[in-house]
Amino acid sequence: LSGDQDFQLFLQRNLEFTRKIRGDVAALQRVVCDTLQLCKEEELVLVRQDLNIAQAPLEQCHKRTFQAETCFSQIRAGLRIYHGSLATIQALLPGHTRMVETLQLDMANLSSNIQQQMEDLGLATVTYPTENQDPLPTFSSNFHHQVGGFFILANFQRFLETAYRALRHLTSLCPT
Amino acid sequence: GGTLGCASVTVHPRIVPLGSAVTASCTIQRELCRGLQQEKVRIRWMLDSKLVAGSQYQGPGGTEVSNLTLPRFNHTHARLWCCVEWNGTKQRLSMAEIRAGYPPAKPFNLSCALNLSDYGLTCQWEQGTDSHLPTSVVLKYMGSRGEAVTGCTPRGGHSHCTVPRQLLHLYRQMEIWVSATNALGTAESEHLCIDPMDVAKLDPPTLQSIQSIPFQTDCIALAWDAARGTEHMELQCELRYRAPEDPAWALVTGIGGRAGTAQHCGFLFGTQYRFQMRCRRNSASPLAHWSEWSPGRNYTTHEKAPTG
Amino acid sequence: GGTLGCASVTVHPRIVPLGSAVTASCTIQRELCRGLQQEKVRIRWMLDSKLVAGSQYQGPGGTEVSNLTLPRFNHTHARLWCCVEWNGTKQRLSMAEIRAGYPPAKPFNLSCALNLSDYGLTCQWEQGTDSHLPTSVVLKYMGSRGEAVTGCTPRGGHSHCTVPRQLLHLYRQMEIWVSATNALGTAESEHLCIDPMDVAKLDPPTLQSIQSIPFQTDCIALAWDAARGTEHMELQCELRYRAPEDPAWALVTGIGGRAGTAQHCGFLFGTQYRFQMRCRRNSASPLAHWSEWSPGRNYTTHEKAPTG
Repeated sequence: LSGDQDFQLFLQRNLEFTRKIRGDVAALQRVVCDTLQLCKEEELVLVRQDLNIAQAPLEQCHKRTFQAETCFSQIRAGLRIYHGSLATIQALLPGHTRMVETLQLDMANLSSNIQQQMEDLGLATVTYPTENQDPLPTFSSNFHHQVGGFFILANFQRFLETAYRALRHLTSLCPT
Repeated sequence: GGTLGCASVTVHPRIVPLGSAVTASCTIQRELCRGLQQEKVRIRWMLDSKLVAGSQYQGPGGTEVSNLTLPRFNHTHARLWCCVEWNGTKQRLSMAEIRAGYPPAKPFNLSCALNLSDYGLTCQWEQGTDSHLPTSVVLKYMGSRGEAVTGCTPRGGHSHCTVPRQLLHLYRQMEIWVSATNALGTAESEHLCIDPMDVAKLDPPTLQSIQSIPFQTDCIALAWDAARGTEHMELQCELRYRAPEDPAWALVTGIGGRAGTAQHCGFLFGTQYRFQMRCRRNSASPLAHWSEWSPGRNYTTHEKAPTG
Repeated sequence: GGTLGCASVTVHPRIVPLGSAVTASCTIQRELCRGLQQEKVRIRWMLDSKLVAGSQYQGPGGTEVSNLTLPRFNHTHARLWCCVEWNGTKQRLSMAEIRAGYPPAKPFNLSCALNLSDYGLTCQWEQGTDSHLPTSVVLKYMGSRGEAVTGCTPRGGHSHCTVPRQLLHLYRQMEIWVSATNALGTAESEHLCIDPMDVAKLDPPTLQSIQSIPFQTDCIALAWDAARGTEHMELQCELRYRAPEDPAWALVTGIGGRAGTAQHCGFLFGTQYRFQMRCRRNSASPLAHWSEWSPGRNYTTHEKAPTG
């Protein structure tokens, strides 16, 4: 699976792409810190319990018995969840709409790059409808909305770190 | 206010004149704060990132309340955080934004000009001191039934905008002014009373030809064309001329009518002069705008013939 | 074409390859031409303002018809007038426009670069010889379902345009080409197969510091920063340096990774060198663009200590 030249090129490219997306998410986190003064998770532990913030499962990419197909599927499913959640951020940061839209474009591209690679590898894939119908979370106050946005980015950053380690793990499975 | 859940902050008022007092209160409903039940609730206030002291007491129904007074609030925009001490950290449980500033300053120096290519009326003004608050500025005029109508809204903080032709009533006096509104009040500029045509901004005329009038006079005759789109107007024009060594321009006023020709005397012989002309619509209004000066045109008067 | 009333001109074909034949026919329905009823109808042809001879005969239903053949039409754009002699004048009764030119030339030298500030993919190409005909030029790429999608349309005859980020698919091969179409045909450039990231155009790096490495070595250590927006990329950089009297630059290749520091030896002592650096994204693609050279930076190596 992973000795194949194309797969190697796929991995190299999309490792860089994931680094780019992580950089863009970090930039958004700096904006949230600068403009909303929400910077440290440890100061929001209690208020977080009042909110139900989407957190995409990625345990298939953790497991010792690592399975590319299920891990890839979970990465794609997670990208979709966070793609939808970013609309919450867009409403919070009206001055940074283009930044969020570019991030969403990158996420959609990464997801379909993974889908195409899975198809090339003959793995089963899911094709999501282009429009995301998942209902947006509602918040009881503007403050909760801001804290919700903060945690969506924090969770997404952790998600990306795990996905990145999974892709890197795949490169290490084979001689480059 | 903040959330109705575990903690809620109320601030009164939310938008205040700069330097005035602000009072706030934070109510913690312990039973709704997961993870806080056993703890002794110590409420802390933070204004942006600075700790400020409040006074805490037990409120009704087992709630903990802290009141805070900021005697002279001098931030234009700040966040007031209600926090509690928990596991050695300050947990931010609720927040309220406070803005401070001034009522809008009275816009001044309102002036308008009608653009003859699209007959849009562009007005500009000075905004005055910044109120530090979101302020909506609108150019208004008195509608035919005496009600205030919005002419145009300047884009992104500009202090000019253009009333489109469709909203204008040509050849009729209209009352126009600028209105600025924010949370602390409204201010209006002087009301201008103008007929849009009175403030028409003409393109400059074009000097077509300049000749010395023959038989040894010190006079010249010049022909000029008024700008396109002004054919139906009575114009009032001015000529200025100057020899290179002249300190200032000489001005000839009252060149009027549609004739497009004028004569003037008193020129030195064999001297190169530079001529420029400008026009405006002939109207009683002191607000009428002169066109720019036309592109300059040089002409050397003929030599004086040797006498005797 | 032409009016169906008194006279009508048909031309076939309306747009022809330059130098090929054109045939036209003009039909006059006398009863529909007021003022022409009694007259003997003499049809005259004019190509723009030149008289050309046709062959006239009586057509069906009392019509008069004249046919005309232009064996080698070499105007790129001309008007063919059908006239009749009347009262000593040539009356122009109908007209048809004819255009001539060539099928579009095959666009060539297609090259693209991705701008890292807005991630727009700007492609440019050479148009080739003018076809003299209205030609629509479009940059196309292969969509995910294998259909040709329009990426962008150059403005006003330019031979470059930018595919916006929204239409691009990063980190995946895309097939992109230029298509030119006019009435006489279509021509396509070579198809480029690129991952937009492979043609990213980076801003130059910045040389931060250059120092001689102490204890009498002929080596220097330099620190550089890659351009903003490239933090996530593997870079490949090159250094060039030169002493004022050196005829050419010396080149140090293969400076890689993210380190931002490099060492190089073989420098003369106490000599002023000028240093510049450039980088590109580390990719297999031969199309990858180097950044411009960084602004130059001078540095004088330390003197060699007197020995013994």
